[in-house]
Amino acid sequence: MGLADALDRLRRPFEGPNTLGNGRAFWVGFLVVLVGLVGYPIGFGSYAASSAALYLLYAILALSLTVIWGYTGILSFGQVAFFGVAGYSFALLSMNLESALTTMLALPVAVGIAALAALVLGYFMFYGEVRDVYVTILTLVVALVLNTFMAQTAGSEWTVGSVALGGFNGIPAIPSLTFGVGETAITLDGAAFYWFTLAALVASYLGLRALVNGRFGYAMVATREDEDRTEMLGYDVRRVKLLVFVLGGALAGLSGVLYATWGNYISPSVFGITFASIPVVWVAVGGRRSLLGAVVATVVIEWFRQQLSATGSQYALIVVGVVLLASILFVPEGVVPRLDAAIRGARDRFGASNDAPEGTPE
Amino acid sequence: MNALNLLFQFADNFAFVVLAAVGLAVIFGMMGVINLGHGEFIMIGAYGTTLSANAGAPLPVAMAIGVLVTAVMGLILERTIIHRLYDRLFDSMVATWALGLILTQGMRILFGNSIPQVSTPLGNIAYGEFSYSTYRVLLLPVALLVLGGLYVLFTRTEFGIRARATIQDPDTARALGVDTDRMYTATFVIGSALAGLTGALYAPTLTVVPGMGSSFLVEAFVAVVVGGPSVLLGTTLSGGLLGTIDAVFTNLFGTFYGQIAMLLTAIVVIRVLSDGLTGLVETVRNRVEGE
Amino acid sequence: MSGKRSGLSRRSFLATGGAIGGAALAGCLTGGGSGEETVKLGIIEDRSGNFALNGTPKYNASMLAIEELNEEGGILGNEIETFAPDPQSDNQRYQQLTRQAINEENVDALWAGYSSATRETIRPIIDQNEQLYFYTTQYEGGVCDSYTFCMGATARQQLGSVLPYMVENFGTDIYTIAADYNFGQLSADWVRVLADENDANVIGEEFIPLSVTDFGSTINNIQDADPDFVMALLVGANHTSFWNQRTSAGLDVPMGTSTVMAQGYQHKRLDPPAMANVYGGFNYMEEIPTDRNQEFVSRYYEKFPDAAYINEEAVNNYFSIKMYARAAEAVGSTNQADIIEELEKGMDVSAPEGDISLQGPVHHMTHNMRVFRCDEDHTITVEDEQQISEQFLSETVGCNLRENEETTQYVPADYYEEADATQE
Amino acid sequence: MPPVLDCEGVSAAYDSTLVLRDVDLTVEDGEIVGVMGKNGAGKSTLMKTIIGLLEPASGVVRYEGTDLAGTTADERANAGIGYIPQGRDVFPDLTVEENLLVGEGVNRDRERDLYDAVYDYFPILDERRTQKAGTMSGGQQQMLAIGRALVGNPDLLLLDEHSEGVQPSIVEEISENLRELNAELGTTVLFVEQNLGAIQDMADRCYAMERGRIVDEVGPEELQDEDAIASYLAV
Repeated sequence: MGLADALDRLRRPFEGPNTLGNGRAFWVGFLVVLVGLVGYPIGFGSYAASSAALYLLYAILALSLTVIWGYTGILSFGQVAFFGVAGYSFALLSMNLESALTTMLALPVAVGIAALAALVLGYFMFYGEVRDVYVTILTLVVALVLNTFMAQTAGSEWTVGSVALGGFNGIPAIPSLTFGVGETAITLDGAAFYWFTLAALVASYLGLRALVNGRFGYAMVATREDEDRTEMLGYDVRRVKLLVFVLGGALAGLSGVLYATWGNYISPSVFGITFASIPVVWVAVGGRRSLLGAVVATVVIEWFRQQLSATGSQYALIVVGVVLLASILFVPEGVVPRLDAAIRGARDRFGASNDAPEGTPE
Repeated sequence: MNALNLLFQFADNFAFVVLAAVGLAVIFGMMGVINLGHGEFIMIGAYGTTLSANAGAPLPVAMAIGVLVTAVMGLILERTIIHRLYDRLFDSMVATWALGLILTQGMRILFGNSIPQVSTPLGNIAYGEFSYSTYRVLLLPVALLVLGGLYVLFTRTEFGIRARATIQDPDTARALGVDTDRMYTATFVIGSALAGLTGALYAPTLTVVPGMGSSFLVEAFVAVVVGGPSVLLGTTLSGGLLGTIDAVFTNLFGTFYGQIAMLLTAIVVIRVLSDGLTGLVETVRNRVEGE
Repeated sequence: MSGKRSGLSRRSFLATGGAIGGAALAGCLTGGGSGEETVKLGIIEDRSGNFALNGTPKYNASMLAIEELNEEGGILGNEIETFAPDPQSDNQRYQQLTRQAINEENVDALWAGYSSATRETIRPIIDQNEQLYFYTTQYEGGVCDSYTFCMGATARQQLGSVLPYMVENFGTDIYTIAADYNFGQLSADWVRVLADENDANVIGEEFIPLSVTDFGSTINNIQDADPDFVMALLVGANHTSFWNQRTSAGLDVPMGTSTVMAQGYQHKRLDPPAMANVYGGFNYMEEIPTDRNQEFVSRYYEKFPDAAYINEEAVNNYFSIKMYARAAEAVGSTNQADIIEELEKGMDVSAPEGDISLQGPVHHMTHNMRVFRCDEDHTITVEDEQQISEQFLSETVGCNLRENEETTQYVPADYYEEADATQE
Repeated sequence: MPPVLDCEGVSAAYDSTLVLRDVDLTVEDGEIVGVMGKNGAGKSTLMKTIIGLLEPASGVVRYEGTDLAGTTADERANAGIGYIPQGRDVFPDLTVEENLLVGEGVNRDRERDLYDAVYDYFPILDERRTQKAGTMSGGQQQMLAIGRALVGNPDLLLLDEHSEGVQPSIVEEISENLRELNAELGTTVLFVEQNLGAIQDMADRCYAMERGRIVDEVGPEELQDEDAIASYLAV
């Protein structure tokens, strides 16, 4: 039992009322799925791994929105702004200083730039008393400004160092992530990139679980539920919102860097209204108050969209629209929380005596 | 720079901003629903107009049909989908986004990638070596007429007053005998009809294709944000401000700078005036009245 | 409806029969094994989203070419299979689908993409996988890539046919309006280079963001500059609004173009006289009056009775698929390196536009370029016709893919003073 | 003739918390009946249940003998019930005049509007016709809320704590006006209140409410005995 106790202690920081999936059964399932995901490239090859890597890196973007929107109640329609800023920053840094060492450095620097952008915008909004839905529209407008601006940088005067911004065409041939120097350098592509992305996603997921179930997490949820009351309880609501916004910006930035290296390419369309809407869709469908929901919904929706597109059917986009509408109308709390409730319900009915202690939150 | 050029370009831009935004502003300002399918509603209005004109209807009749079609579509969508989402702002955004997707692709499947376009009526106004499309210039008085009409509707008619009461406090309004469901439906239909009108008015001068809605979206959102909560005053003021900025910057530095200047204005206005231009006007008015 | 359907199934039955016969024959000739080889072509063209208008004819023409080949017994006796998804005008999806086509579907050759942005998005994947790739849109030019064959006319070819004609007929003062992105910028560079070569001047230039739909100020600017003609290098649905607006504003300067009509068939979609006095330099328009073309046009509409137009790109897909088939037959396999080597020898092609030829060392076509005029009633007439070869890579840059492996795109600014906007 | 209002075994809940339990209550034509109780006793919930903003979990509400089950708040208002919500629930961005106009939805079958009477009772509303309601004082807003429910000449007036946040002199004035109105027009009034003075000034008789139940009925004589009723109101 010593091992089980140790494991129980290990999972404690990641559990609490703010996340789904508490209890031993969940973590056993989590480990099984994780092992399956780690083994996926071995079973299905490097092409399958590289397609799956795209969905996993998108899931990080979805997590960034979940923590801002679902847990703190601020709908940022412009998460893609930080995603794109980091992607462009990474491209400019790594291409200007092309060596293995620099892509190692460019990753954290680009994420830092995204976080900084979030800090500036967040300060601007939350300390400027921009409220509610106006935050949503303002973040969208910021993304659209970047879209308009970057799309016009086709001329040769728009060159940063040796790299042309490329306007509407974007920047091609962005180097892949490389770790190490010289002979020993490892370039992350195919399965290796997949594993790196998976590790980043799992780390983000667990980190956010610990965050939202900790003291700061309660402040976030309290802010979402009632700003005035939270303020009266002695929290600096503006600071809470700003910190969460910066964290979200950094995560979106991480996702953006991974995106730029996945396809070795970035273009202004990442700032466009279509791409800006997609994270909102993932999170709304998955269940905006569930980290797991965001991840699952992102992977499933993107896989589904890709499959539909590969059929070449003209009804593909209509099917996507109808599925989204249906999920909003019939599963308003999100698909994953609904499933969670269904599983609990079934367990209560059939197997309550077996593992009742595990189902209940502490 | 020619002063008449600038004047006409301002008229053109003002009309575009106002007409792009007004349907969105009514639905957002009165009901708190952000209609991400707004551009597609405009597209439906343009399709209704162009298809009717191609079938032989005179242009004004075709435009009326375009408005009607969009209004009816708004009615159906409100009764089936939107009315379930009134207290769920964010879900309504996802739902309207999905509707936009369906409408765009649906029109593509039904009518192909393009339909034969109608030409712009009314010729041009020539002055010196310059000339300007009469139709485009006339959109300014039309935009003003629309704003005036809405002003009368929402402040001078029983319907408008009840609708505003419903927005401010739906429970109390209901307890005073207002059928609030009908108010919401009617407001949504009016917003849809306005989007349809925009589509109808621009059908002879823009390219009518399934994806055309996106070209209105940026201006519409920017105008709503800059305008602030009061629908009519806000839309008028932001039309004026953004129209001027666009005309001046486009003339001085080119189209790209016109667009960027507009977007930056939006950001600055939001930062400085959290309630948009309406908020500014209210503050000034209160200060004047206070003295 | 039912009659048509049975006709189709009979045809596909015949095609299958032919394929089996051909396969048996191929098996005899090459001696076992290879008869079971399949031929799979990737056709990734937009049928929804922003570029559906341009992509749909490309898809249709590809299907027509493949159906015709299959009726004649396929390639190397094998019926041609296709992987034909809809990338929905989304470049990120193009990347995914290109990877899928190469790594999972194992296509033998790939046709993909309308815009230059799309091509540049997927070219790294193409090059990494050494995938034989045909890009068929008319484009800015300069791509010198060992795995990419650019089948469309380049800006220099298109503008090289229409610009001298305009100078000769209307005068030497040119005003350029161009889409503000890579293609438009480079095309405007070419206008400057060609103006210089033809002793003309560019007296004004304006780049218009792709999102712009309102051309009031642009029209005023043109009137202010008072040029002899305008070069209109506009792109996309939003820019199509320009034509109605210039007509209703009464701007009647003649206009030359390399982009409109042949791609987006504006003369069919807009009410006359929106496109009156527009002159385009293209390798193809559906209206080319030759018997060969008219016969092709009727085959196309027989298969796609509801289709809107056959654009320039569609025809490029059509002839290049046929060209690929001939190269594969000549090599005797679908080995991509061998086929590339075969194509690099050059090839004469009988295309709907006329007899043209592949310039092997640069992977581009010598096109039969025509100047088309659109009149008040939107009737298209051919004003001028000449063979124009790809010159920038072959003569100015000195690209030779037969000898050197390369994956570069060259730009005119590095070779012509006139093209370098930063010099002004 | 049936009573104007008749509640029988009415229970109501927010989410799943029962707030009203088995309430029986009758109001005869022309009466002014009070319901007194402390904060949180369920008084406002009772009003909302009667007007139809809240569906009862069980029980029957009858208006002039008809069961109201299944009718919405606006239909009840149209049928002649005028509701005055708690606090300053006027429409703040509408002018005084516009607020009154919304009140025309009450009692659709009336023979005449009562604008004259309203302006007569509350002259301040006449003076401030074009002023935005949100900019007026608490007492004025309360008058407006009452006037708004009155213009349609309702048969039954539901009044939810008109004394709250209003200075005593104005409460008195309002109470007086309502009595006068009741005498002149015969309007039946049901009001809930925790202000002793207001109850004594207005009510013909009164119910006492505690934790969602009616615990007592107080007749006209007992109403004058401050100590007797204060026990129901003590905090």
